[in-house]
Amino acid sequence: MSTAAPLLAKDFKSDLKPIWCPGCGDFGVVAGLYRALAAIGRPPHEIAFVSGIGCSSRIPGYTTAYGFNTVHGRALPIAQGIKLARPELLVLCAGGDGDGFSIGGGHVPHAVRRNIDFTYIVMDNQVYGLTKGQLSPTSPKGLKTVTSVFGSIESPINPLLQVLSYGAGFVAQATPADMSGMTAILEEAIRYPGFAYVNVQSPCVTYGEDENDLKAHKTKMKSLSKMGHDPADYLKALELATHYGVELYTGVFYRNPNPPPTYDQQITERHAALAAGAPKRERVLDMFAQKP
Amino acid sequence: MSTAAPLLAKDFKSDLKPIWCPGCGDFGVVAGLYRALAAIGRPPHEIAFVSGIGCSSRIPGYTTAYGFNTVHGRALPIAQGIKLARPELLVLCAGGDGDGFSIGGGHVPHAVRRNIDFTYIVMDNQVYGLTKGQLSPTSPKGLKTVTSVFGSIESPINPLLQVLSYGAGFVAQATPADMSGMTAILEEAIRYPGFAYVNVQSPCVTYGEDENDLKAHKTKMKSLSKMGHDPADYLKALELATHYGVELYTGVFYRNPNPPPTYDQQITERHAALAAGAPKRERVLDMFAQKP
Amino acid sequence: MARDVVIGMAGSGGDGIVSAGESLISAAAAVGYHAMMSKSFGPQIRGGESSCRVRVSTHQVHGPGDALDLAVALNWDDFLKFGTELACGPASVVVYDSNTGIAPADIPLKGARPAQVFALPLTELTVAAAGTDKAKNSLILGLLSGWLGIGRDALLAGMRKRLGKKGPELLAANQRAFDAGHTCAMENPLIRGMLLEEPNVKPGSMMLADGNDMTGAGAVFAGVEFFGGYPITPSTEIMQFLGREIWKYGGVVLQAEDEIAGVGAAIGASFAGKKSMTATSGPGMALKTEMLGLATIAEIPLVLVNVQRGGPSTGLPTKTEQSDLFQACFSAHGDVMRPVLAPTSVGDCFRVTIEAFNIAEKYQTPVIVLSDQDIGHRKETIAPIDTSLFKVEQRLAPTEAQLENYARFAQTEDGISPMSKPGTPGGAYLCAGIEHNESGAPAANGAVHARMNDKRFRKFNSLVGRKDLFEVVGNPDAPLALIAWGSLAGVCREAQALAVEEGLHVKLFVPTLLYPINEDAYGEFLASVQAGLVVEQSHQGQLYRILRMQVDVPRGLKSLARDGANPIHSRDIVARLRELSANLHAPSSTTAQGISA
Amino acid sequence: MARDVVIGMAGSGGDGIVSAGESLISAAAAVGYHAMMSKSFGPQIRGGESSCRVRVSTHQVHGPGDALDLAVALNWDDFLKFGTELACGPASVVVYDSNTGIAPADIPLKGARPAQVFALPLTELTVAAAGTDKAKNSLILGLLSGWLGIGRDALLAGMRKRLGKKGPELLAANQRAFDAGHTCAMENPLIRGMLLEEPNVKPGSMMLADGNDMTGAGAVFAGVEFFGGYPITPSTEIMQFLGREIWKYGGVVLQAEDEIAGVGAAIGASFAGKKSMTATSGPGMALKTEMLGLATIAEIPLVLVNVQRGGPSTGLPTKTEQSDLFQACFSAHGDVMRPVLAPTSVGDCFRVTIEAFNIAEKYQTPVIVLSDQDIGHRKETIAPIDTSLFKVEQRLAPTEAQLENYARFAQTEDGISPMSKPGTPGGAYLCAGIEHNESGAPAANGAVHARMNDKRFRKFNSLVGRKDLFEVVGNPDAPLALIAWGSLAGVCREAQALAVEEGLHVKLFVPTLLYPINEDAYGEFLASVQAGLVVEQSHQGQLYRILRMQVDVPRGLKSLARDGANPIHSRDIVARLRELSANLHAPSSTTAQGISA
Ligand SMILES: Cc1ncc(C[n+]2csc(CCOP(=O)(O)OP(=O)(O)O)c2C)c(N)n1
Ligand SMILES: Cc1ncc(C[n+]2csc(CCOP(=O)(O)OP(=O)(O)O)c2C)c(N)n1
Ligand code: SF4
Ligand code: SF4
Ligand SMILES: [Mg+2]
Ligand SMILES: [Mg+2]
Repeated sequence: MSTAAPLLAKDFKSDLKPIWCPGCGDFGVVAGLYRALAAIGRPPHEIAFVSGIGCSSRIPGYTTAYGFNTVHGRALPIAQGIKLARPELLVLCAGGDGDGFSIGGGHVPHAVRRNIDFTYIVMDNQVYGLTKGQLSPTSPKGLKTVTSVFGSIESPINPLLQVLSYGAGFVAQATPADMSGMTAILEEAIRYPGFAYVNVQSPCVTYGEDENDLKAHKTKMKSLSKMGHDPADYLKALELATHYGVELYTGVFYRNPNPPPTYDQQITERHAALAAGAPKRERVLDMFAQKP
Repeated sequence: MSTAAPLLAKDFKSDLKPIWCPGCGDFGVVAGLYRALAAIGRPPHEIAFVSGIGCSSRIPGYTTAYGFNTVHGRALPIAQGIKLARPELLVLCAGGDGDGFSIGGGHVPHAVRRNIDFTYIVMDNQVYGLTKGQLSPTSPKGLKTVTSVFGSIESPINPLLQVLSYGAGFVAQATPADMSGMTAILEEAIRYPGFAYVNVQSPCVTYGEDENDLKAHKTKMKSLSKMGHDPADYLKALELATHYGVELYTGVFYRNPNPPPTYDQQITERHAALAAGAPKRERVLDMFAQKP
Repeated sequence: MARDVVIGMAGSGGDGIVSAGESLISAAAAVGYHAMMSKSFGPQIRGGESSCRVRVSTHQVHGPGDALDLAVALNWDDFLKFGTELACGPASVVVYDSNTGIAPADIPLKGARPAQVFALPLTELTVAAAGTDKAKNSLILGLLSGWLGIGRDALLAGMRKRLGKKGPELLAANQRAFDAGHTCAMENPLIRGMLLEEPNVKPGSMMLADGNDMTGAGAVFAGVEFFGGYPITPSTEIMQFLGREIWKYGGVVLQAEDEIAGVGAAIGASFAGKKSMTATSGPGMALKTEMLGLATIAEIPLVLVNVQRGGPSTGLPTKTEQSDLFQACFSAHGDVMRPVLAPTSVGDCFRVTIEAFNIAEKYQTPVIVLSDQDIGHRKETIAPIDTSLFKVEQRLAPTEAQLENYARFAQTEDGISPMSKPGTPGGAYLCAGIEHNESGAPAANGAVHARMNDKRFRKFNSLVGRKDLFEVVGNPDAPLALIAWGSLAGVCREAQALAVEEGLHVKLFVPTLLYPINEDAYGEFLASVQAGLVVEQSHQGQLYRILRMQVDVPRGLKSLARDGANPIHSRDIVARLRELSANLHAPSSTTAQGISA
Repeated sequence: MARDVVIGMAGSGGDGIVSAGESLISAAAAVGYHAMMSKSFGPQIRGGESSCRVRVSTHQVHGPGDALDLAVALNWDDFLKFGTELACGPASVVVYDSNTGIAPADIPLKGARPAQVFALPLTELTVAAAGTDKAKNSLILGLLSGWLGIGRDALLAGMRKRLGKKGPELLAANQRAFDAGHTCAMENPLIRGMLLEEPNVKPGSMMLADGNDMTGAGAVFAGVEFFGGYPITPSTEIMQFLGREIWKYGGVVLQAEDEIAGVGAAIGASFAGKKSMTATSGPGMALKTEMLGLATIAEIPLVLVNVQRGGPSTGLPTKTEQSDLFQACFSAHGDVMRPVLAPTSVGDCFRVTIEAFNIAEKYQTPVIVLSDQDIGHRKETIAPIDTSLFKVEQRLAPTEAQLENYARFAQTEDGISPMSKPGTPGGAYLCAGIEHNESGAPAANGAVHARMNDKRFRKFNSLVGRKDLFEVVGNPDAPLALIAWGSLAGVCREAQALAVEEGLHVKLFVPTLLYPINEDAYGEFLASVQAGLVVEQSHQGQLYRILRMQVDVPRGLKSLARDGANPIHSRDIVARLRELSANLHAPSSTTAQGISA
């Protein structure tokens, strides 16, 4: 389905000027995504890119794909509807830690278990950026913010462990401080045939980590592949994921070596099986006939 | 706070006649709960019992506690509000697999990470009972129901693994087929100082397993303690939990050997620390005075 | 001979009273009668009390009827639990099981004394004939067959379908019970003849369905390709129907994790270019409202069916009410206009659902269909429908030229902008819930906002004026008026006919489009009105209030509203009309909301 | 000498234009002026354009004022992005940085030519005085000090607070910039004197706050013990305020995972016996409606504040609108009546929040407070409030005798039943969203439903009749009327005063209780009305529609509604009133919704 001329990163960049703060990690994420999409080679108009609400959720507007900047926390259901309706499209979904794991947290297990073939990218900055610095579900315990002036008294969630426990076939983590690593992970995630999750550590330089911390990612991060982790080892992936918030692992935690059929594939099979027996839509009332 | 005369199971039984189907597993659950509460010894009026909507969610009405039969999927937030407002109450929360892990699934990780001291009991029957037999999030793949006449094409969620991945301090499973085992687990869960989760395999004899299957639980179940499982071993608990839907383990998967302070305790400490500096409520406007 | 008989029966869960009703209506339909059947249950899932109400007639029936002609009580406890749902009157014939030990003079019916009371040994006769008391419902069918004259063959056909799988012995036993019932009927003649006149419809030409199935069928006809929803009584059967049918047409039904996800997936599918739908009831609708706002501002076609039940909150989950009209029209933040339609009968669900899809696609808007538990769950016979009369609309796509420099939300004269779908080269745009300019770029400023709000309201101008979305029954100049919607429209249709029969000058207005309000249509209808009633099944009378918002309502037009699960009988309405008529002046000072000073 | 000056300033994020405004209003307040300040920003979180509008006056101000008296543009791009929010008129004085290179004759203002235009070397002067261009805002403060006559000391006090931490050098540099600005003002006198008259309030007696903080303060005063919510612009500051304050009083603020959980926790806490609250804006309110229905049927006290922003959907998240009134009144399935209140100024947020708690507790009901972004975010001076005049109500608890045989939902004459709280022996009951009888047992049948609906509506009878929940300004017999609510009420107060000044016979109605409607109060007010306007910031004019639902509205009363983020000026309203006045007849045919035929 890809077009003849090779696509370049800039083909995926839209005319809208990002209104992110200077230095925001999300600039890196969108840049990496342009490259990953160019490598994949599907033209922008065959891509549907869905997000919720948040600074990070502005990302679809900065691409040339069909973008859908929906409402807070609901990107996943909408992305699923798109993919189920049009399995031939390349579907991407993205948003923030709050969008995905606070208000939207109830949709994640179900998006995962359905195993619909699309990629979900969370720009995890451990804070609510757009609404100006409140606690997010990944904020560390004790953090003082405008909504926790005496320090937070709740433990953060662990997005990696959660998504693994939901049974996702592809789970990875990246940071825009490592642009080539992140780009490679995004590409691999998009190519994975099934639901794929990428947690991107994308700092909020205004309310969270400052710009230097972002640069420090490069020194703090530990590459899972260099550590010798076998991404086919699910139990090990669970164990490594428990270190979220302590260690900055990058790379693939888990990739199902035998990807099961996706929901969209199963639908297509069902359609093939049932199409034959169908009356015309115009004759739908026939079933109600009451013969003596 | 308990009253002088020892409490009996029947002191917790209300006058409302359960409208569950004859043979429904939930009869066993409420009976076990009466016993566990009698053992604990808090009088019924010091208990607040919250549920959502579903057959299982009718349970508070069959007890003499302050019951709150709320709306579908929202028992957990309401239970948390009660406990935070009145930490001295014994708070229980209960409902079905659909109530808890479908529509209510977004509240679970947050109830867990806050570690508020109450017990959540899910009567997991792998089906929607009250609405007459649709798929539930724990229904096995392939199941045919009124909403999946050609068979379900999505994998079930794993409630045990989920709640463990959320960081719950107490996670157990029980079946009313083993009344004394279940009663002991419920009692232990209620006594655990922090958020406690009990998954009860409570069959729906009308739309799910039939009554004989319930009896068969007794032969199929494998006691974790008899298997030698150490409930302090979190990683092992994760591994065992991955067998949900295949094996019927009963007992405690995980009990945090060093329960961290609960949210309600931390609140109480904060109150003590801040009360001294407070002006009277009547003087709240003083802070806005604009002195030259 | 009778033309119209209303039968009500109640027993406990195991008595099979509802399947007796099902057999009766199937048989009646098959031989050419018009019929309607509604069921009612206690709160239990299994066991507990259950009842049904079947009306059989030689002419089209529009409502469940008033007091019962024939009441069958397998036991009084269960029967009485249904209260006014199984109201008896002075003309009723009552049959009950003599094993209740209650003397005919002591039956615990409040109010009017029935015309005739039979204490029959129903259980005893069944055991004697069938060797088991499990065949009581077949005995009752036999009784009804005898009294109503609906043939043995037709009735046994249904029974065979139901019991065939359970083996020939059981079937034979039930047939014996049936015959015993028939004999019993012959031995116990009614003082009011209920033997039905011959039907005047060709046998085998009638359809039989309930409202939820007809809604599903309408959706299939209109081309639904995606359904996302979450089970909730009394709407679930729509999802279940489509779950059986939609796959055959390449469509998808998603049972989502909750109502928000259900409507969200439907919005996604519609954005992707497919005709999409969701269905729910009040509580689910409450959860969907944020998403509906998104569909409004992002101009995404969507059909939402709300099969209303009693509220507020969990309320009365299995009982009918018309109290979600405010919610349908106004549950949105910001300025929102979205069409609300209501079917008035089972058959009408088909038409209204098709209409809803057409409006959704044409105007790129969410459309709400307000069905109700009564219509959704009751079965009705439906005369053949000429489906070739229904148009199916498609949404407006951009032309090649428009794609040159595509502006998704382009200002057009009628406010409707061509909508591209993913996959179309040149058609990519940012779809968003935030205010945006014509090209879709976020632009949260006052000037853009005013312009886009105007567009989003203006586009409905041509819808509001449609004359085919309401019906006036009776003499358009009549001074007395009824206005009714949804399941109450049928009751009012019968009330209007009865009232005219007794000489009252009454007309009836039935809107399919409840909102936005067609001011001209109401204005014309109300011009001659001096008094009347807006008849609704709710506490507040919500349509009455909404009419006042938009239309100059004559002061003589009042609200007749009754809380859900309390039936409104056509005869009660006629009685009210009679009073209004008696107080009528000369038809001079018909008036309005206000007069310019 | 001037009594009232409106200043508007715009620049880009780093220019500190908003903190200049903050210093100005603090200084003005401290020395005894009345003042109001609103801020406005572009969509960026950091950087981007920002602006503020400060009004300083010797008398109480009720609105942000009309066209600017003094406009300060650090650059034209940013200034113009605010459009009508910073409208200039023929009397405006405009100051801008001459480094923009634009000649005074060419400034890009649309419409009226300003009275005086200064192109001043603002950046150059700042650099010369302070050695950095980062002190431009101090230079501007100096300019304003010179022109308005607000003292150096007062202005420098604010600056010191702001910059003190950054070291003495920076502070000194900014003081030099201030002085340079002051000198510059002296060298460039205004053709329209803006030197303020002496304030007539004792220095140091004024409070200064924004609406969200005053809402939080009202809640603390009323005894709030639990807040559950989720951040959303423009309401978040209420949660943030309580997050600082509530703990001191043994209360709890829970930042929940979403809006449903936030209101759910608050309902739980209220069930447990604590005064509870949540706050949100339109999208969050949409999510909370199912829970509100639960609070209605389960009769649980709850205060919900909706600080309105532009809709639908994400809409205009940072701009004001009054378009959530339909949502507040009607977003519920089933028949629901819940009080809706609106504050009309920053100070009024205190009163209305206390009132909301009192009503919630007394009537055991959710109460909605409709604030708006304008009031929520703007700062105002507030004259001292005598808090001893406010009563604080507690919910009705059962007596010992009532606990003997406790019925939570007992029928009482006024419909209010004593509510027990967990921990009370004998007080245990089942609280439920399903319809229930007096004792709380589920009872989903028509008779119980009708009775309980009646109770739930009847209990508001005494609320609806309260005369202290609306205000009539002006001659009660005037033939011209304004009706306004929320932030528009202040604008209309000024319009009414202006109109009366020029001889128009205008009165104003300001309801605190928007719903349910006090029919008598409106009826009395409207009796003499021949023409008028219901002034609202929305597309549809929602209060106007709701009034028509319930009240006989004279035909001459029209809706004046403008979409959000488009200011309505008091002078425009006066112009409309002038027209209406010109068309007035003799005060004969004042009329109504309908006249009995
Ligand atoms: C229903 C609803 N609730 C709340 C909001 C306000 N809101 C917008 S974005 C956001 C959180 C943003 O945090 P996150 O998702 O982590 O994204 P970030 O800005 O950090 O990238 C919130 C609370 C909203 N728009 N809608
Ligand atoms: C908002 C809302 N959506 C849907 C429903 C309908 N509903 C009631 S209970 C239920 C599911 C019941 O399943 P489960 O929670 O597993 O409980 P069970 O009956 O099996 O014990 C549903 C879908 C509702 N009452 N409210
Ligand atoms: S507020 Fe934070 S997350 Fe948002 S754009 Fe700025 S730096 Fe990025
Ligand atoms: S339907 Fe199932 S879950 Fe519900 S009461 Fe009956 S057996 Fe129990
Ligand atoms: Mg974030
Ligand atoms: Mg279940």
